[in-house]
Amino acid sequence: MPQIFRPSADIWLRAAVVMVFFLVLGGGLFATGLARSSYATGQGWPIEQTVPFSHKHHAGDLGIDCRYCHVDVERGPVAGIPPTYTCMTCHSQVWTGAPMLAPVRDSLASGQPLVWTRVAKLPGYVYFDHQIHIDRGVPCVECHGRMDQMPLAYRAHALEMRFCLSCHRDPAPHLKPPDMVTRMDWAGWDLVAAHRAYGAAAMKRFHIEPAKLTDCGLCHR
Amino acid sequence: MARRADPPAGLAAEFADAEALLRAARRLHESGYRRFEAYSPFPIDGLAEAEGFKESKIAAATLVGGFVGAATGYGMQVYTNLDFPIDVGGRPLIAQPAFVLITFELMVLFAVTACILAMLLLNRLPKLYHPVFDIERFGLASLDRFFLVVDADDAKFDRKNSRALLRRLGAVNVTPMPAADLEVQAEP
Amino acid sequence: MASQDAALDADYRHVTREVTRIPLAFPHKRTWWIAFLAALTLLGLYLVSAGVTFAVGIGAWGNDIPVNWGIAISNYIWWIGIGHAGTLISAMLLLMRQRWRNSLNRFAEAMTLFAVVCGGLYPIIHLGRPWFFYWMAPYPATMGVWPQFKSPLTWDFFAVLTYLTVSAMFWYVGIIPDLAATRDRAKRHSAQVFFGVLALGWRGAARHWARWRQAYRTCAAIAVPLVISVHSEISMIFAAGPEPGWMSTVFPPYFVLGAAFSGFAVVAMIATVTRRAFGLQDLITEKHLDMLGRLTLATGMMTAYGYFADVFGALYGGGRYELHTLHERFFGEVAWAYWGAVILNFVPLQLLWLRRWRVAPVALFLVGLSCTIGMWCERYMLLVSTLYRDYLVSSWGHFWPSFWEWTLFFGSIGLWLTLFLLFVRILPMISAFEIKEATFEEEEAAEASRG
Amino acid sequence: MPMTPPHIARSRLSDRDLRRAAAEFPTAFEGLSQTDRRDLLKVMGASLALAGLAGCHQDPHPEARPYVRVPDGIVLGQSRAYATAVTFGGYAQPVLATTHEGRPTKLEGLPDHPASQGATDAFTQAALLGLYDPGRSKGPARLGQPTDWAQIDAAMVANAARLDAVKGAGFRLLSGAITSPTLGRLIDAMLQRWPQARWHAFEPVNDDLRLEAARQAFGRPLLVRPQLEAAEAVISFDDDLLGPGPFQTSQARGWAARRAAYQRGQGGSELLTAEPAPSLTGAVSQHRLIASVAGVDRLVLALAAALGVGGVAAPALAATQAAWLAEAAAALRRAGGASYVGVGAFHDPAIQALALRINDRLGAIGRTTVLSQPLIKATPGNSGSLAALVADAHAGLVDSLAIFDANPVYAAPADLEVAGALQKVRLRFHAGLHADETAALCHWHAPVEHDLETWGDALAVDGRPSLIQPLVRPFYAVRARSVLLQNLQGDLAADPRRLLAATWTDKLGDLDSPAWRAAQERGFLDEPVTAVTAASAAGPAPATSASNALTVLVRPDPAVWDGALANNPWLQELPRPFTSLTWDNVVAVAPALARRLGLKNGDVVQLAAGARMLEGPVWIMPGQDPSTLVVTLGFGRTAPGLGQAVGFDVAPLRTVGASWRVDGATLTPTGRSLPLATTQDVTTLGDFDFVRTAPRTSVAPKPPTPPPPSFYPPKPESRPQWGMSIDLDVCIGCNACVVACQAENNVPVVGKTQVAKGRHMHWLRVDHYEAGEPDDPAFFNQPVPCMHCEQAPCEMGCPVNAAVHSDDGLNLQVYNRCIGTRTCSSYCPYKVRRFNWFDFTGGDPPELRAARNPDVTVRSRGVMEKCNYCLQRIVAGKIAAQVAGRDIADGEVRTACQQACPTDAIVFGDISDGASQVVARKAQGRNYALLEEANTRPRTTYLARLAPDAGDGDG
Repeated sequence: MPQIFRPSADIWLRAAVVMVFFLVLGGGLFATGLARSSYATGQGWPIEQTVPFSHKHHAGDLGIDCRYCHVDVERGPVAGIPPTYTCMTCHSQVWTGAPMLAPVRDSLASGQPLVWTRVAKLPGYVYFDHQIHIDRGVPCVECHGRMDQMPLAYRAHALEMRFCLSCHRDPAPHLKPPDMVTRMDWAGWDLVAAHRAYGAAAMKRFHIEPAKLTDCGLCHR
Repeated sequence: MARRADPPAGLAAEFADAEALLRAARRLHESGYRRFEAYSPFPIDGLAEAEGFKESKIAAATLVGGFVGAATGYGMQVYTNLDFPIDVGGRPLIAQPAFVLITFELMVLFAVTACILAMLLLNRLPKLYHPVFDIERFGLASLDRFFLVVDADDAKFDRKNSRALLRRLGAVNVTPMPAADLEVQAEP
Repeated sequence: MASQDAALDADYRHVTREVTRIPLAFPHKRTWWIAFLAALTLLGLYLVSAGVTFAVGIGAWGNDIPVNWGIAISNYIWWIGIGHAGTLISAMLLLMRQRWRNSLNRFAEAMTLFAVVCGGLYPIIHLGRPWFFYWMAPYPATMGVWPQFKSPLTWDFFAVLTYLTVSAMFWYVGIIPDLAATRDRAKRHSAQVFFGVLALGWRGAARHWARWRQAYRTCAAIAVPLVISVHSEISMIFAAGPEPGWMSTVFPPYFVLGAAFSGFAVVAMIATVTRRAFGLQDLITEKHLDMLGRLTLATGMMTAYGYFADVFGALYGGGRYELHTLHERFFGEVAWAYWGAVILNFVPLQLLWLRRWRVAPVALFLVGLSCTIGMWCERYMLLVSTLYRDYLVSSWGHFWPSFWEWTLFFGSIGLWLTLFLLFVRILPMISAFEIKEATFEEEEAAEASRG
Repeated sequence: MPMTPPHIARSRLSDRDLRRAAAEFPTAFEGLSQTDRRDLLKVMGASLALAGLAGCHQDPHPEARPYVRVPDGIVLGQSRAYATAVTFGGYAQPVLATTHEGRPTKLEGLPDHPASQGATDAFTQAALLGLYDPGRSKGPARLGQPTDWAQIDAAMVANAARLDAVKGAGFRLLSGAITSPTLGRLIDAMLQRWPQARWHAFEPVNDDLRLEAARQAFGRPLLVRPQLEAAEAVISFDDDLLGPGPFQTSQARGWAARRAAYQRGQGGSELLTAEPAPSLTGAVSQHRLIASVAGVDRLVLALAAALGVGGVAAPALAATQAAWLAEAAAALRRAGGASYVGVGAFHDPAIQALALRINDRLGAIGRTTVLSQPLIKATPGNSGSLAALVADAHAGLVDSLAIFDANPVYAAPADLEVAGALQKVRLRFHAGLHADETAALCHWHAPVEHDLETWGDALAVDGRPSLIQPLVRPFYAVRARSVLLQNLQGDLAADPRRLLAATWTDKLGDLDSPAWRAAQERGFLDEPVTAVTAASAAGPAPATSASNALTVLVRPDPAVWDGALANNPWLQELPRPFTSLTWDNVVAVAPALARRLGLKNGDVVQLAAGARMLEGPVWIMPGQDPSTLVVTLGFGRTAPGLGQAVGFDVAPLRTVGASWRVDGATLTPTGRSLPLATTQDVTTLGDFDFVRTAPRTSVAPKPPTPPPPSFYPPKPESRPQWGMSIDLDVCIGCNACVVACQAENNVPVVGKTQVAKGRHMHWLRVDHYEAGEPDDPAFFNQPVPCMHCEQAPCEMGCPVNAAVHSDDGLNLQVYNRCIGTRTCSSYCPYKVRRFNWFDFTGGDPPELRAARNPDVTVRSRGVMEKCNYCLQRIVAGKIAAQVAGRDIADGEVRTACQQACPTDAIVFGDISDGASQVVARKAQGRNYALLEEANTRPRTTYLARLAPDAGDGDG
């Protein structure tokens, strides 16, 4: 009875088995990786806008407080994209002729809204309330990152559920004095003992119970 | 063709029935042969033992698999419930009775997988190419004939004597097993 | 002596040739193609129905509130149940050294495998958002949420997955030696390569056989409790809920026995058909039919006891809603299913008390068919009779399966047939080497007795 | 007094704000044609954050269109509430309207309005959808073809000029019921300018017979308003005091107030009813007697005789009737002046008048029976008014006609042949919300503004004037009614706000005066109509006709009323009381009659009275008088729209003479049968105890019982713990809660076929049960929301943690996690869960999307949904309280159903707060859990209905 296979056949067969195994494994890893990649989450990808508004310039260099434009952040669920009117409070005085600002001027003149592209938009089934977070002293930077260093705004964090959970499960380290929420740079904050204790104190003061903070109904309804 | 000239890698003795094979194997082992193997179209009680085969690795592997599986199953359920504790219908967070079933299932899954992998690995399967396939009538080994193959590199192997011995043991015919293209690695 | 050996050899040869000739040189191809095309048509129907359901939503079915589970789930239970017979035959009977099982176990196991495939697909198709079915599996999700392991559905997810994998492995390991035999019989190179690869280079070495046996027996030993666990868990889908007519401790054994019952019935049908179709009368002998008949009868009577226990439990417990559901089963909208189950399951079954009927293929086939349909009715009845009128009178409803539900059901039969026809076409469907082993051992025994 | 949720800022809305608020819809100012409706959607979709479950596949960086200028006081993403009113049957229903970014999304009762005290009825809740109704007419039309205002203006100006010359000769104005002082003023002015012109009114369901009765009793037409809060004994002769209609909310509130006092042991609360067909009032009365209309009339006479009211001879009564009458008389004697006797609004005025005399004799006038001038602007010869118009038209006296908010072509009795008469009129204007059957026969159709987008005023049922202010700029090219009235007189410069202001200058000063602002903020002026006193003069004893043939009663539909609401999907799919029918009207027959004719539900019968006939499906109505058939108005519309060809039109059967009661009718089965869609197939209670009755003593707190043993670990104590209590003793099954829930939670409408398949989506349903003999059963209503079980089987069943329990005791459904295994629903003993069998929301037109509540996720296909105790309100309340650094006050968070309920049957609150109202309720002896034996430990529990005290009759 002649051999059906050449000696090399075994090599090939085993190679194939190993290949399949790693393909399956790799496929799984790739999928999970992709879901977490900045490509999928948009994390760190600057976004083109009709008017190339620079947070770096306004918030960083000029040091304008977030709340000057995002007026509703303290009193309502959404911080709000500022109305054309707000832009023009300054730009009716400065850079009045700048071609870059033409769309803004047109908008005010025509009454047609400016069209922006949302950067930190959560899915429709997620209900995030800025008011309460600000009130409890969660600084803007916790979720939005160093806006003061972004020429064009981008997502500093993936804003996935696990990101929210990381804070909701252990709020203490993220809490800062409510009157300083718009501060961007907290470097050195943790070094000072008193400051390190602040989070715990705030938890007590505001009756923040992490057990309740992971109720599904808190964000999904 | 060229292979004909080569010294044979061993001798293949063909037997007409299982008892003969069994006897031959036993005698061969008694007379000090070690590197030989019997081939039959169906499992024969005591044949492997006759060749001095004794092992319980598979049972062990299965046991280990089962333990690992059960641990994985139970551990997974406990871990996930602690990782994100959610009140479900007022049931206890760690509800042992509810966890038993999946624990059992994974135990079974792992045990069986381990068992079968162990069998294949210990048997060095898959092995598509093997010198025994070069034996003239070996195709009948899966039908109704019984073979006993003695490796040439057995300590006691001697072309003449071994052939004679096999004949004496009732082999209907004894043919040389041609040398393999790549060196035969003996069975464990 | 020699003559005996000669006889034996002839015997061995005959067996293997009988078995391997079918995949190598398939008899009456034409009939097979006709059957296969028919099966494919049904399979197409299956795909279309599933496609429609995916496209428009579960609304395409007859489901509603309160009957938000319908044929899909009852079929799921039915299919998986049928599957159980294969494992029981090959595993349990192997452990009991019931040699006669060797002629049946191969295709019984194949039947199991394909039935589990058909059943396992149903729960996915019936999801409202099937594209998220993988949320039932524990994987590190970015939402940080895990499956809910206290849910009977999660138990099932694992049970069915395990069952599918284990039966597949068990089946394959059992088939390897015969693949090798087929390889050695093959004339065409392509066939040789095909079976050669599948056989993994099996060459029947004594040590291989030894290990193979160890592994095979171990798996068998594990498979038996697995089968029992699987359908017990499936019964939990019902029994774990607070619904009248479901919340019953008798359900797990009741379901397992019913499963075995329906399974044996199907095996009996397949046995009679293949026996006839491929002229395997001397492999699947009257003895086999006889044994199958006995098994079916036995499990059937046990199932009957389950029915009785179910009714008795309701009456003895006297719970208002339990009694009401019982009443619905007897006289309600789905009474046809209840009485259908009782009659089809147990009336023709009584024929099998007589050997004459057990060994008459046609009779056995018909009884098997009747039991299979009967068990389908039972699954349907158990599900609908409870849901369509559970607790609050105000939420009482109706259930009429829609066109697409029926087509999906018949389609799933097509899926099974397609797979099974392919199996008989290309793989040795009877375990030749085990028959040989059996004959040899019987011979041994005989000789021993002859002294 | 009910509170407004604190996070809702009350404020005044100036038109300056409006212009800005409406900047939301840059395209919405000019009338939108079908094509640019998409733009409207785009703008809304982008800027209004319409929540959707497309989530997983949605673009993470969508467009945003911020305001150009933010209107004063608008906080993005936060709702605001404005006090205004919507009109129903001419009367104002005062509401507090919630808006999100300038879109009205919910209507609540105006908390401090005495008439409603913050409650609403189903109609008011559904009025919101009237604003967004895709079937509204969106622009003027000439002979059915779209045109522009310039054309129609020209036509009106020309006609005005002509009429000025002839002092308005040949001009007629036809309007619906009007209470609006402004419209009244403008009409008077018009009639002065054109003395020859005449004004006619046509309101399909009206008070005319009541006024006539008052005229007979007191010599002049007076409005009779029962004050049920003062009535310890109420005898209703087919008078549906608690039933649907403009007066439902206030009267139900009154009755509930009395009932509550009775429960506290203060005074009695007896209610006896004699009626031919079940009514909401009959269902809750302690002794309901079934009697034909004639029988009811006889009983009135008998009662009058029993109480010795002016020269009435007692007719012969059957034993049961006599017993009932004795009980009624006894009750009245006990209560004396604190009692009310009412006769149905559709009964012979003479009989109604007799009831007034009885009340007078009892000394109830002024106490439980308040008389006042009618609130509806009287037109010459009220109900005769339309008939007169038709007659004049035939006589060629009518040259031009303007129709306001009236649809006589559809709603008038057939024998008037309005259509024919219209053809005789040279020039016909029509103004209304829809291009309806009447508009189709007019040369010009002018669309009017919906109450939520217009300036105006109207009188509430207690006579207090409500100020109507727009919450949003009109989406379409529509005009205010007041403006159109001026346009008709050639004045094209009219401005609705000024017209309104002019009416009130003497009281409130000009538009910028603080008084005016205050009034507008408050939403109404606290000037109830002054009660008049009158002594009843003895009149001739009315004769009662007893016909042995069948009598057909024509009644308004409890959901679509007279048909004007037929285009409202919420109302079309609203399960009707008793029958739970949706999307159809029926010929209701008594079980006995059905048995005799071998009829079953859905069998089509031919209903004939003389030559007049109609065909419709029958419905077997337990507790109905065998000689009585009941049909409802509002169906069989022929004008394009949602209501087109739904059900059958009853107009063919009606005549001017017999528009509410058709005697001598015959019923013949046609052998055909129609599928009917109900949300509840079986209504017989059998021996089940889902609804319970308990003695009055059971209102006393019962000693707290230790919790039953459980295998499960005890819950860690945390506050708050939410729970609900529903009092079956005061629930009248009015459905207000159902529509409120639907509006609050974006509950989709699925249509007749899906309802018939058992796939309706209502999160809160009202179950109807009949106990006892089908021929004369006791009726029960039971609102069933999610029970929020502490040991919820549904949660245990879910394999993916989509059904979970929250720390504060809510049974949550996480839509975006749900994969639709439907196990939860299988395991739910109460079957309160609803499944999205199809994509029920994806196909919604942009208008309907705009009506959605942005605080609630819109569920996608294949997910389970259910009541969540208005989670969005709980969260909002929680945040408000936390920001203010306090605990949530009892009653601060109110569910939509609770807020709407006119009888306060539903109470929601923190069961861990010993002082809360809900705890007090649950402590009562009559508190019970539905299906307690299922051991699910529901958070929603019920209070058993109180059995009448011993001696008050057999109940």
